[in-house]
Amino acid sequence: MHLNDTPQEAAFRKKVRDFLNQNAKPKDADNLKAARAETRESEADGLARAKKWQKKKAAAGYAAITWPKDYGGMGGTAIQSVIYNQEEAKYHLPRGYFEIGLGMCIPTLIAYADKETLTRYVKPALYGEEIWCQLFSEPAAGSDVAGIRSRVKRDGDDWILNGQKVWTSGAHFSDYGIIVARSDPDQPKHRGLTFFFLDMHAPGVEVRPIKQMSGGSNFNEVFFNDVRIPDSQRLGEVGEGWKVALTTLMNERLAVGMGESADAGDLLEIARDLETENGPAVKDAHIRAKIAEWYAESQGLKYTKMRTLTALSKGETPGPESSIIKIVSARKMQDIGAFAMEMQDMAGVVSDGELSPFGAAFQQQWIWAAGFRIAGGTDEILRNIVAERVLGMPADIRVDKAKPFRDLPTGR
Amino acid sequence: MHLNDTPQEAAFRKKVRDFLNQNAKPKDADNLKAARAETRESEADGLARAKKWQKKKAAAGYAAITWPKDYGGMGGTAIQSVIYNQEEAKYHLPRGYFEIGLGMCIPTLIAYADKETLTRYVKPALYGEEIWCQLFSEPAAGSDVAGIRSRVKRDGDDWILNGQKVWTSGAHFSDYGIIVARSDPDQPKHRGLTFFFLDMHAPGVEVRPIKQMSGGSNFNEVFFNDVRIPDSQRLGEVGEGWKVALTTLMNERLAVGMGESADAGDLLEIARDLETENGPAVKDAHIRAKIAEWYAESQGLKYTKMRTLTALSKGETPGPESSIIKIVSARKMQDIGAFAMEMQDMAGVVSDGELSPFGAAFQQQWIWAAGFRIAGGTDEILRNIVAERVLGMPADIRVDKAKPFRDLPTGR
Amino acid sequence: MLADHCPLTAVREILESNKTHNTKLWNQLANMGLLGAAIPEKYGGTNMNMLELCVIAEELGRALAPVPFSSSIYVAAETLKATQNENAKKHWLPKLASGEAIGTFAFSEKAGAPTFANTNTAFDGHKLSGTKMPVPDGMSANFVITTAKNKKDQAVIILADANTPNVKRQNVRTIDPSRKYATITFHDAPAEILAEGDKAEEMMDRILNRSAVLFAFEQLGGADAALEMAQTYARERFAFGRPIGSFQAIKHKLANIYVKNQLARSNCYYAAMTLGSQEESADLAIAAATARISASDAFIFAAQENVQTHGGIGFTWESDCQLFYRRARTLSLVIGAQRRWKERLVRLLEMKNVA
Amino acid sequence: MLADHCPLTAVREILESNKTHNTKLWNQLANMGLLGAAIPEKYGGTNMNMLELCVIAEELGRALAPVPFSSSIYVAAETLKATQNENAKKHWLPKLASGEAIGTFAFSEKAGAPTFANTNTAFDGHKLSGTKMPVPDGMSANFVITTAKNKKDQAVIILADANTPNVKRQNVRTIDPSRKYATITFHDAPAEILAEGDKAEEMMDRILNRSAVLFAFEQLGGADAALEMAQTYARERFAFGRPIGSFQAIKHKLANIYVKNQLARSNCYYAAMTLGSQEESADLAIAAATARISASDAFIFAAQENVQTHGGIGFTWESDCQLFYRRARTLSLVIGAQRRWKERLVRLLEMKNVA
Repeated sequence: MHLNDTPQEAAFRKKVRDFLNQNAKPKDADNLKAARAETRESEADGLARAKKWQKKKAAAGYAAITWPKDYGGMGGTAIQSVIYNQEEAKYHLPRGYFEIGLGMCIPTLIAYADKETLTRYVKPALYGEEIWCQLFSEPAAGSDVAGIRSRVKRDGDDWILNGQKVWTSGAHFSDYGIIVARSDPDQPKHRGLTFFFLDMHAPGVEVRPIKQMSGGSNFNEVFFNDVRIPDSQRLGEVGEGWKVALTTLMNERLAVGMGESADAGDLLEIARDLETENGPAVKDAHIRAKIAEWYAESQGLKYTKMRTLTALSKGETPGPESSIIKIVSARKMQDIGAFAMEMQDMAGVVSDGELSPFGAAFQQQWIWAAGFRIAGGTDEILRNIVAERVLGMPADIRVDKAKPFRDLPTGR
Repeated sequence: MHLNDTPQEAAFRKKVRDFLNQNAKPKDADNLKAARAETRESEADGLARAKKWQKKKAAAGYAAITWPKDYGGMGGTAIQSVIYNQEEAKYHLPRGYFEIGLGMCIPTLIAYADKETLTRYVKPALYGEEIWCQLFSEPAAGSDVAGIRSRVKRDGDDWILNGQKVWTSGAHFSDYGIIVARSDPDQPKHRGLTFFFLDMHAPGVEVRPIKQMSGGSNFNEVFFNDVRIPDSQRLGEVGEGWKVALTTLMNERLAVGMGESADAGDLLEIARDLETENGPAVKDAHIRAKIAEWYAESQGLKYTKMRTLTALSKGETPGPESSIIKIVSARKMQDIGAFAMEMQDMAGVVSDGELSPFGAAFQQQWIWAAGFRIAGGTDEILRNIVAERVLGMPADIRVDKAKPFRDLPTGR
Repeated sequence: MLADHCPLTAVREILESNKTHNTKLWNQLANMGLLGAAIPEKYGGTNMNMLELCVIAEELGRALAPVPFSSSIYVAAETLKATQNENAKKHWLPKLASGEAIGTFAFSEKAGAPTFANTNTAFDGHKLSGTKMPVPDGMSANFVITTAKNKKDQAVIILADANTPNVKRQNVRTIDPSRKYATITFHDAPAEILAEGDKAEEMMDRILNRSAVLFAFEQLGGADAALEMAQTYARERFAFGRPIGSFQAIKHKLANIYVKNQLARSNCYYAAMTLGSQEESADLAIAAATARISASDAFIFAAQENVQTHGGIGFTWESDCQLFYRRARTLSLVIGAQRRWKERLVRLLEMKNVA
Repeated sequence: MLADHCPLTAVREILESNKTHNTKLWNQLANMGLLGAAIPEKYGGTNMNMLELCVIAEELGRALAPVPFSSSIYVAAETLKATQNENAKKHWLPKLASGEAIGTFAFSEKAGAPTFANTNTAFDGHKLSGTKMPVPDGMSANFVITTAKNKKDQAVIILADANTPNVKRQNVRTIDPSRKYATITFHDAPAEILAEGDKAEEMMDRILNRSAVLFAFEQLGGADAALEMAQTYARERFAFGRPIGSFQAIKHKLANIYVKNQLARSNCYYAAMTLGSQEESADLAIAAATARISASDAFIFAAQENVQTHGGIGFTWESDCQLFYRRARTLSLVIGAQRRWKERLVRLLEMKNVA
């Protein structure tokens, strides 16, 4: 397991630290409070701060450590990228604006676009001047990613796009997007798709924020009404969009972030302050047993990530086994949130940060976790992935592989 | 919910009690110990005792309360049958020899056999003179009950049976059996089956006990080597065996008994005697929480059974919703057994009844429960039944319904 | 039955506004005589019986009804029925039965288990001082039943008029704004005793036992409604060319919900029978705790896995999934967390000594 | 690697006989130098390192090896390495390394958590009296490391020769006869001190920490072997015309096993690193408890759901499912139940105060 840096890695880490120390402020000890302060910042302020920082970071070569130098990258290793991220996480720096563009969109361009296109788009993305989003999910294509109904029709040198996407992170501040749409509904589901990138400011593109159960709006619906896309913005062959989409999706699980969440140690901390009907909560054997179980799970996740890191450092590509991290942590977030509310007893319902222990962090995470168990692959889809791709179980029986897409039964 | 008898029911209950008081000995307060004493009795002794008792019971009309009087029954109601069973359970009486015959086999005969056959077989079964077993399961037909490979071929007025059955309760002391076998492998799975009853002493029938994980042998394998069955012993039409089998299976879930198992109250009792590292186990909040959860589950099961009873008393037929009883209780048995072993700590491994609390009942039930979660429908099959038949969920996609049986892929 | 009078849009209206409750529904319940169903005729009720009240509670639960029924009827009316303070009974019970007044209870002061031992609220014989938080329906209540200690450091259960200048209240943000909560501060507020010393402990047991059964029915109604919502969606939503309800992952999830709901239903029925019997049954406390534990478990699980069954759409603000998700958790905490009910159950079993 | 030397038929042979262990495998382990892998050369070992021992433990776990390796090496040898009783070290360590002697530990006296406080075994300075039950490998052991109180009522850890007339032993029936246990009674048996008073408490911590890591690896090996057995069967067994592994009920069950096994593996690796470091790391106790908790959980779940995946055939005596089912439970209890390790972990986190 990768716990200690090699001398080269240590040297790189030092260089990174020096850079960060010169340009950013380290986080307080109390991460949860700091994280909450950041969430109070307006999005416009956050975005401006993020763009400024991204420019600095790109200039120093850290914005795309593993990319070839030709594209403005550092030509570094995956482990260097991990080291950079580990260090950056210790500083108060804006996050969440460029990850999708640089982690999923531009790599797909690099794999499929021509030199001219790359010359035009890569650098502005890297320097935070243009932001990208990913337009895959649709109301009828969630877990079933290929069930796409957005239509493109050829019209001379252009394509005309109609339809709707959903759950698009950052669509409202993005300049460009990558999209997969159905070009031929007479083909079977996976064969009639074509892949493009498009201008999010083009006529006919309408972005509407989705209000989530949690009250916030981190995602959008995007509607397309006769949007014109030049054929030069097509990536891959006509009808081969699914193949291109798979390239993008390979990176998705790594890009879905988890944020800071209250964990076993935090439960132990509030247990010190709370009373049960029989005395201090911290003396309650049931509470102690649950803390121990979640602590063991959290440590298991922590060292599982380190094992992935070790694999990276040996040049291996992390596979579908990393799905287990989200399966475990989303459910743990939900359960820990609920359990802390139980410990708070009647006052567990209070979500006012001034009145509730830990600034109501447990209540917030209990709401959020309901979505986290779904976003980026439901618990159920991820278990299928683990069973099929890691354990070699046969695929589910498929009834939608051979028929023309237009003949597949649909529900609501 | 049916908690109190109607006056008619109370009168019947009194009559039953009088009969039982005259003929049997009530159980001690300590059921677990009494139950264990019975299990130490040899099977031959138990069988002899059971036959004697069955004769008395049949003569008094209690052996088949709900059957029409024509067949030696009492012509009574389902609720009377339940009342009888409730009362009988309070006495030391042998059980487990005639339930399958009278609960599943003879009712199938009554539905499909001619008068002559019934005259010959019903009374001896009722009086315990002849014992019946049910031969459905096969090595390749467990959860998939219709996947039967035993073959029958027509030969003049007879059929010749070859193949193997498994998990046959009581085959080693049975005189007759009902069986379903494949008469036409070119038909789809459910259409090429034919149903018979047969003489278990016929040449070519070989019974071998199965030794279970628990060490005991309550089930058998039965091998058929050119066993000749007269066509007069066929029940239902040729190729319609599945329809007949469904009649039998309708009754199965009610016939699978649960036996006495240690429950939440027993955990509370041993908790009084055991020490944790921090003092008496009965003061441990974790142990208390688990006891409360299992108590609530047990009471839920108890009153669910009473609700079924209420439905019965109103003349309704209990449906697949009774599957939940086994889903919950099998798993609870396993978990409670394991938890009690945890409470016993290092000595939890001891299965010697003289050294282990409660005569090692928890250890025994932990072993047994592993089988109980499988017998009479696995947890997984029962959840499917509940979801499809109670909640109206669509059936699993079936790949084995239309093809000829001989073309279906087989594993081991 | 209530679904006609109270669609989920009415719940959402309260969730998204500052309104304390749905006054139209509240008036309808009053007009139908349902508020006084278990209040003696002598005090303005219709005195049907407790079973009637269980049925109403289940229907309120199904509809996630945004009205102060539980605070006012399960708790306040049931408490008043038991007090020997005849003045309080005569004054308030008829008003509860007619819906003219709303009553509530205020036991919690801060995070953690509220007990008589750790209360910081004091009653000097005439005036009450202290702060209670969170108080369900605290903004709309006309009076509050609360816990305190008297000058001899004994437990007391107190009734205080909420509409006096010495009572300050403020809305408190909770995880379920479709039912409003408040912080209530009493500054030498005029108040009267409902029970004192051992009698107060007994009355608290009675409050917990009786309201537990009624809340359990409300939870049961919610659990079944959440299951039905998930069932409908699983049949109608297609993925991979088939209804998602044909996948075992969804199928078995729904079967697991059904199992919990059925166990809860059975325990609720039994508790209702003990609650409905003439004599205060010795079994009531055990049956109430049992019903409460399994109904909390059922509703929480059903609401949570209803979101999961819906996938992304279930996490949106417009989806009704959130209404169940929030309410299930609130109801599980309103008269004390599950863990406390489990402890209570085992204590009762030990006392019965026949567990 | 061990699968060649120790197929599951060898495990079954012990299960079904009165033999204490597989002597052939035991001799092979000795000849390969594996018994002395972590014993210093000075005492007859090869002094590779603790990581080596972890690897061996995992392999023993995979094979469900029916040998007294854990008692003799994880516990007895590791305890002797820490004692200041040089005579005991010199006498027994070389014999453990060569396999000439088997050592074991006897902490439990009856059902419930064994502690120094509740031990009824007494050591008068020379002789030991008391009864221990159940003692793993108690029938084959040449000596026993046990707990007692001295005349000053202090904790002591004692080593007693098992082959004297003052030591009586009797086989005890357990849930896993593929590893034999005994009741051992000491009647004024000659014995010597390994540690006393605070030192005894410290030594017990050391025993628990170090053996927990090694047992965790053994459990991990077993968990992975049980998962592989279930995987193979799920691919090969057909029902309804398709492999049962194509049904989500089975698929997700196996995914859940895999998840637990991976978490356990990660925790084991970290614990091995703290165990392997030169200094007795402050993190060892926490890492050991963490690894122990997740490995117990993983093996129990994998073994249990392996039976379920197999269906009826899995419940037969001939099926190897039972070997895993039994062993998983035995290993989870051998150095104390999971619940006790959870309590220990939280105590350690509190002491560290940075949880």
